[in-house]
Parts: sequence; C-alpha cells; structure tokens
Amino acid sequence: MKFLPENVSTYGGAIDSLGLLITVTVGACLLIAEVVLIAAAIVYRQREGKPASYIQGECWKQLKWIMIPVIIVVLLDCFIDAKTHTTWVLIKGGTPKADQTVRIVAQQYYYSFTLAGADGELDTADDITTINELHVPVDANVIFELEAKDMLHSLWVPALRLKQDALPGRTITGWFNATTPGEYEIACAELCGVGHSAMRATLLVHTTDSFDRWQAEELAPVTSAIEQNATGATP
Amino acid sequence: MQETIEQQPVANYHRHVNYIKIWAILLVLLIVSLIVGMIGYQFFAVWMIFTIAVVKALMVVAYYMHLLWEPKFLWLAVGFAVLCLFFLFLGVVPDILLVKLQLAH
Amino acid sequence: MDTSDTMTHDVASIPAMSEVPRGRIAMWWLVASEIVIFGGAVCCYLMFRFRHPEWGALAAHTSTPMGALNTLVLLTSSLNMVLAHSAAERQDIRAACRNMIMAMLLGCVFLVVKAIEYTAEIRQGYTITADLFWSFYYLLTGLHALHVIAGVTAIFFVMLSASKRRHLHRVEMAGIYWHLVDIVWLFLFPLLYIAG
Amino acid sequence: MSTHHAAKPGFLGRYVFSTDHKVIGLQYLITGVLMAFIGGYLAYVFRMQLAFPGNSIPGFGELVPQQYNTFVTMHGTIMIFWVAMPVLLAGFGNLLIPLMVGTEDMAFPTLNMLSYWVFFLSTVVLLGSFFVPGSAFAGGWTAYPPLSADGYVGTPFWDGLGGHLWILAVALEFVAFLMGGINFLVTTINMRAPGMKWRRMPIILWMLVIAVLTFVFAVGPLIAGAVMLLLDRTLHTGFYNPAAGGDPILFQHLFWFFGHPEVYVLLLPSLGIICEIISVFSRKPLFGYRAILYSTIVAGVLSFVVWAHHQFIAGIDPRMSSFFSITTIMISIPFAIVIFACIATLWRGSIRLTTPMLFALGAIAEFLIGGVTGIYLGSSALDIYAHDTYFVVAHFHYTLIPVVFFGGLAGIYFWFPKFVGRTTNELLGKVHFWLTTISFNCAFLPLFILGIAGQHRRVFDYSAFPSLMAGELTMLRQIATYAVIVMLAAQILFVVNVVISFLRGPKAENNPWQANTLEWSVASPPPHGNFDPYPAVYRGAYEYSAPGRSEDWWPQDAP
Repeated sequence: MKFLPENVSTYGGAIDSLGLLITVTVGACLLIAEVVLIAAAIVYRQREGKPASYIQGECWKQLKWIMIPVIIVVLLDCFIDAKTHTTWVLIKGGTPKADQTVRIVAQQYYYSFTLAGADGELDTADDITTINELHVPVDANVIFELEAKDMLHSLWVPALRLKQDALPGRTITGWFNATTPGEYEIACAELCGVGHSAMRATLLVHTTDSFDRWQAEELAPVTSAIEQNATGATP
Repeated sequence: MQETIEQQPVANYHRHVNYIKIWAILLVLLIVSLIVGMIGYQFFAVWMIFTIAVVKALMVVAYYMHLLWEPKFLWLAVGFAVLCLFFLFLGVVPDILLVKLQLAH
Repeated sequence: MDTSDTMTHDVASIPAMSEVPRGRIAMWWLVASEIVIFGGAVCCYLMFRFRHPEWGALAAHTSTPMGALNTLVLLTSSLNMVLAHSAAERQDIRAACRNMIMAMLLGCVFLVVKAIEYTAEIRQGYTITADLFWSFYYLLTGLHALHVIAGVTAIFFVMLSASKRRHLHRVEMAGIYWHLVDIVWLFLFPLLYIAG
Repeated sequence: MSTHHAAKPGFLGRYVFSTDHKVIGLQYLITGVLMAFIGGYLAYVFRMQLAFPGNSIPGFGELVPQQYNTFVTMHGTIMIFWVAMPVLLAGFGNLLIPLMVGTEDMAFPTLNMLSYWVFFLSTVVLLGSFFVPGSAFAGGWTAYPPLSADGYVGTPFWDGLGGHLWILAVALEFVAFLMGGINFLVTTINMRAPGMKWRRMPIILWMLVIAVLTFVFAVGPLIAGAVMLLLDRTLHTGFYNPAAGGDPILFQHLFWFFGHPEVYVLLLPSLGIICEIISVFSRKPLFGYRAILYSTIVAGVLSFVVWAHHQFIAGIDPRMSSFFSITTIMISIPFAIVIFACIATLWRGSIRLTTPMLFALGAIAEFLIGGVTGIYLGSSALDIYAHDTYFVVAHFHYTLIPVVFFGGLAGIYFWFPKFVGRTTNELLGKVHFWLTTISFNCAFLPLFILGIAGQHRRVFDYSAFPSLMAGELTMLRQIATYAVIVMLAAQILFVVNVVISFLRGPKAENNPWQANTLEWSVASPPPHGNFDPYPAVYRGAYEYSAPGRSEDWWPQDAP
C-alpha cells in the first residue's frame, strides 16, 4: 500500500488495520467468487452430447451450496461490524482529555484556526488565530470545534485519517493526536463552490519545544500590550 | 401478500354502511378535540388531540374509502408507507433534536 | 415454483387476474405515494416543532375557528362524495351528481376560507419568510390546497361523464382521492392550529 | 411494426404519440441511450481536465471551475435519472411487463403515454438549463444545501434559473416515473394471463415490481424536500437555513432516504435481466428462484434503513452511524444470495457465450468488485478515510456501470431480435463487450488507488495539492482518462451494430434464443395487441433441460 499516505495519528493505525482486515477477508471472498464464476463459464461451455443438468435449487440439499458461502459472509460481516464499531467509538464516540483546544472555522475558501493557548479556553487573550495554518504540538490530544460559516465544508487531513464535515449552524467536536512532527496537507472534501479546488491548508505538527517557541513568538505582541497596559495602569 | 390477491372473493363490493352516522361520529370527535384544545396546551391535551386525529383518519379510511373491504395487499401498501415514514422520523430525529446548535434564536 | 406445481399440466384453475378493479388498485397506490409525500413534509415539520418550543406562540396566531370550520367543510364534503359513490352504484345519477356538486362546492368553500385566512395572516405580516413556522404553515397548507384544487377538478370531470351515465366507477376513484385530501387535513388541523 | 389491426393510426399515432407499450418502451430506451451519450461527453470533458489540467480540451476548449462543477453535477444527474432510470426501469419495464405477464398492453395505456411525454418534457427542461444565463446547476448531483440554495445570500430569481430548472426537471421526472410505476404495479397485479401465478412469474417481473415499490415509497419525502429547496431558492424561506431555524442536514437525510433505495431501483431490474439471460444461456433453471425472490424482498425492505451510511461523517449523531453501519453491512447478505444463485445457475449448465451472456457474466464479475468495495464504505470507521475520495467514485461506478451499462446492454442485445425483428451481429457485439470491459476496468481501477492516496472528489485541479500531483498519481489519472476515451469510442461499435442490424440485419425468428417466457411465443416484433389468442400459462419460466423432453426448453404457454 505504498499509495496510502503515511499515518501520523494515534487512531489512524486502527483505521488502517480495519482496512487491511476488510481487504483480506472480503478480498479472499471476491477472489473465490470471481474464480468460480469464470471457471464455471469456461468449464461448462456448450458441448455436443452433454446436456445441462436440471437443478432448480429449491431444496436444502442444493441450496446449501449457496447458503454455506452466505453463512461465511454473515460471519465475516459480524466480524467487520465488531471491529468497525470499536474503531468508530474510539474516534468519534467521544473526546479524550484535551491538551490543546482549537476552533476551526471553514468558509469559502479557507480555514481559520484559533488555538486556545495555555489556558485551554477559547475567546481569551492568549488565543492565536491563523489562516490556513494549523499549528499543533506532537503527541497532544487536540480537541477541535469545527464550524462552517457559509457552505458545507469537510475537514480532510489524509495523514491523520481524519475527515469531518462542517455544517453551518452547528459545532462539531472531534479530536486527533499527531505522533510525528512535520507538515501535512489539509483539504476540503465537500463541494463548497467555485473555489473548492483551491481550499487547502497546512497542518504543522511541532515538537513540544518548537511549538512553545512558535506560541511565544505569536503571542509576543499581545503579551507586550498586556504588560504595557499593566505598567500604564499602575501609577 | 402475493397469495391474498388470488384468494379474494369475487364479489367485492363493499357493503355501504350508514355514512351519515359515521359523519356524526366524526363531528363529535372534532368537537371533543376542539374542547380538549381549549383546556390548555398540556401534554395530555396534545396526546388526546392526536389520538382523536388518528381515530378520525382511520374511520375515514375504513368506511369512506372502504379499506375495510379491500384485499390485504392494499392494507400493506398503506401500512408500509406509514412504516417508511416511521423509519424516516426515527433516523432523522436524533440529528434535529440531539445536537449542539448555534441557532439564530 | 415448487416442483409439483411446475411439472403437472394444470391449466390454471385459479384465474390470476385479481377481482379488484384496476382503477381502484391504481388509486390506492396513488394514495400510498401521497402518504409519503405529505408524511415526509409532516415529519420534517414535527421534528422542527419539537426543536422550537417557541412556535407554540406563533401557532396561536393561526385562526382555530377558521380551521375548525374548514375541517367541518371537508368532512361534510367527504360525506357527500361517499354518498355520491353509493348513489352511483345504485345507478341513481341525479343523487350522484347532486352529491358531487355539493362536494365540489364545499371544496370551493374550503378554498375561500383558506384564502381569507391567508389574507388575514399576510396582513399581519406573517408571510412565508416571516419565520420557519410560517414557512412550514404555508408549505403544508399550500400543498394541501393544491390537492383540493386538483380534487375539485377531478370531481368536476367525473361528474360530467357520470351525468351522461358514463364511467360511473370513476365516482369511487375520485372519492378515494377526495377522502385522502380530507385525511391530510385531519392531521394538518391539529398540527398547525390546535396543538400549535 | 407489423400490425394486423383494422384501424391503422397514422405515423404520429403509431410511432410518436403511441399508447402501445412497446413503442413507449422503445421511446424511453432510445431517449435514455441518447442521454447516455451526452453524459459520456461530459465525462470525457472533465476527465480530460483532470488528466491534463489547464490544457485546452479537444472538442470542447478551455474548462473553467464553474463549468467543471456544472459538468460533474449534470453527468451524475443525467446518468442516474435520465439514463439508468429510463433504460432499466421504464424502458425494459414497458417493453417486457405486458408481454411477460401475457396481456395486450399496460393497464392504463394513455397514462403510460403521458408518463413518457412528461419524462420527455423533463428531459427538455434539463437540457434547456444548459442554455440559460448562468448555465446549468453546479451544486453536485446530491444538491446539498446551502450550496444548492445559493447560500442564502439572496440570489435574484433569474440568476439561479439553472438550479430552479434542475429541481423542476427532476420533479417532472419523478412524476413521470410515479405514473409509469403505478401502471407497472397494476398491470402485474391485475392483468396476468390465466395460470400466471405469482410464483410462476419470470424473476425480472418480481424485480421490476419491487423496484417500483421501493421507488414509490422512497421518493415522497424527497419530493417534499425538493419543494422546500425550491422555496428556499426562490422565495428565500429558511427550511435549510440554520440562521432561520432550519437545518441543512435535513435535506441530506431526505435526499439519501430516497437516494439509497434509488440504487436498488436501478440494481433490481438489471439483476432481473441478468438472471433471465444467465438461465437461458446456461440452459438450466434459475438456481433458487424462491431464495432469490425472498432475498430481494428483504433487500428492498432493508434499503429503507441504511440511507445514513452516506452521511457517516456529515455531522450526524455518532450513535446513529453505528446503527446504519450495521444495517449497511448486513444488506450485503441478501445480495450475496442473489449473486451466488446466479453463479450456481452456471454450474453444470451448457453455457452459450453469446453477446448478451457475455455482458451478463461481465456485469456479475464487475458488480462483485463494486459490491465488495461497498463494505469498505459501509464500515463507518473506514468511511472516515474513504468518504468523499475517489474510492467512493470508483466504488459507485463499479456498481452502476455493471448494473446500468452491462446489464442494460445485455438486455438490449438479448431482446433486440424480439422488438426490432432483426438480429444483431455477434462478432461486433463480442468485440464491443471485450473493448468495453477492458477499458472500463482500466478507467476505474486506477480511481481506487487514487482514492487510497487520499484524492478528494469534485476538484477541478489538483495542482494546489503537491502530494496528489506526484508522478504516479498523475499517470494514473491519465490512464483512467485514456481508458474512458477508449470506452466511449467502443460504443461506436454498438451504435454501428444496432443501426446496421436495424436496417439490414437478418430477420429474427420468433424465439431465436429458445427461451421460455411468453414474449418469445409471439412474432418478432410483436404485433399491436401482442397476443392472439391470449396465452395460458402452465409452468414457471425456467424449465430448461427438463428431464424427459427432447427439447431443452419448455415454453410457459406450451401445454
């Protein structure tokens, strides 16, 4: 699977292994079915003096030839359902304790990201808002609140195995935890208008040190303003 | 469903019931639901009103539209339509009622 | 297709054609398809009604007496229609036509009352864009009013042919449709007027 | 059209405003096939854009993003509603139902004609929307608001005309198919020949009936939803506008509540065609008639409780996703039974690989891939990754193309002698099959890989995404595009075959394939009124190679 983008999230592995499970089980069934189909079409070609058998497939003795494969399919289905359920609950069932909180607002045709900062509260003085760049520290549970301003959008980060539609009128909470520092693509996966193709952002996963440095740099003007305010207020 | 069609008696034709009596009952039900509505908007009243509406509708279906005397597969047609709506409602209602919203009002 | 059935040479002893007239079956399928159309709209309204408890106050602006009057009108009109059907089956053309004319007139009365209601509401500023409640109100009652118009038209043509003793079975078909229109109103009335 | 009727209607009455189910069926079929070429042309244009972004496209010119969105939208709309539905449901339904149940025409011939002309009107409206100012609708064939409602910015009525016409066209089409569908139901319920018990009906009739039922029950809420969307667009009401208290997700639900059963509305008639053909050319009874029938009914009912698998990540309640994931994966079971039964029908048969048989087998072989990849998407957790990527695109083309294209072509080749009265050229047909199959796989297998690579849908130009512009991925897009061109070009063979056979093909016998169903017992093409005298039915439709008979077929109406 060299085409699959490298996974950099904690839960991406679960999705990948679910994909592998389905590929192996269902792929084997597919292969068998195709082989039987093609083989039957070749082996039972019309031949002189070899009439077709009169098989109606109405009694259990004959039906078992399709029912046994079907039961195998049912078992595989149950197996896939079980694994799907655990994976789904892990990812979308709830959020872990937040290390970072970020508000993501999607609109035509860009994303804006508001990082809550050290206090973990949005709409406070230490928020950092960036356009089309999401900065997060590595190995941190990032809880996002996804909103859309105008159209439907879909936050799509292939490397994180993360996709979530954003709808106007509601806030959708989700989470991810990136495991490898680096730069990754963020796209919009839901048709949102003429500029849909150009709607792209970057996810920058920092090491803890470089994230702190970046945060300090971004906050520098704000901090100095607060300090100035503080010094101005005290006579 | 398939068998019932063939087993239907040839003489369909529905009995004609006393339609004016049915009409009078419907009228009484209408007045009852209006009175219940005037009492107030409590939970009980709403349930009463809708139960009465369903009863009225069933009476019209059964006696005026003669569904009582129709073959079973037509009951199924109507019943399945209602069942589909039930599916629709149950499938959609969590997304309308159980979400965190930022609505205008 | 069990073996016994296919291997024996029975010329169908049971006539496969069902005894229900085809027009009536078609009408019932039409009813089923109308149920899902109106039902779909009503389901949507119900969900939003639960979401917006404040709509109770808005629904108080709908005129319950007018709605009740219209319920009465449609119920009576349905009664006329079913009497027309039974008269048509007795070959009593005069009674059938009289009842159908009554049904149509009552249908028109319904529309007139509706028009008066609409006018009053729009005068007060409750237009279709005033609030989502009013959007639903006009959507549901408007769709229903269109069906009333269609029903009156259908009854009119059925009556024309019935007066010449032609297609008498169509009285029942028109009736089934007309009762459906009545039933839809039976639900719209409490939804939009009383329990609003 | 040979008719031994006393009062011959004029040309218009016979071929244009005809109430004869065969003429109406052919009208639907031909309209559908012609629309397929328009849809194919749109596909050619946007595939070229994807393979060679920014270049001028031969036969079109430069494509701009808005046009790209329009073309993608209209390609989807046309292929689903104006090709698959008229060909599979209306076309084959009209041609086959009265003949197969053994009656002279549909229950309501005039209503039937009206159904076609309403459909024709909808076609005109849809194609006309290309020529209005602002061009045709560009909001995706799923028409999700707020985009489809013009984002509540108060777009003036005339600027959104393309979109209004789109809704109008789809609504007219639904009305046409409701009229046709009720006709199908009443005809099958009420007008079967004596002896045609429900259990003796050819399976395709069952499939058509269940498809119509599914359509009738599923379409209602969407009609209501479409009216609300139209009001939102024109009067600026707020049904889907959160700022006014509405909700955009409501439309998604209404759409897919119809949209998913719609898939089965297309799938079932095609499966019926495939079952018929496989049984005839294996010279064997259809394996497990009852098993197929019951599975189909179960699938029809289940199809009403799976719709939200299209919305796993659309912001719906996560607990609902779990429920819909389970039902979705479970719906594979009835279809597995049907497909396995088709394969079992081949077992120990005496198979004739004629053109229709090749297309039927090809349809099953390819549909298996489409069905199996559905498991990936039905699994809610994996859908987080796969949703809205080209994996989805590849998946639904692997379900719809075998079903509509292969199944439809199999049906056309199979019944061509019956309804045209002349036989098609087998060699041309086989070349057509192999070219189509190979190019189809070359066109859509790469899309699976692109989807796995994370390529998202409905994007005009990937140059903003460096990872998706990698050399191999660009190459895959180009391969897919070349294959689409080959696939479209291969259809010229079909057109040539059909036209030449129609003009000077050898005259067809009444029953060239030695099949059992009633339509083969009448002349080719069937005369007006079909049967004279009316047939009586003595057995089921699949008595091939019955022991103790010299011939290996046993028509339903032979005593």
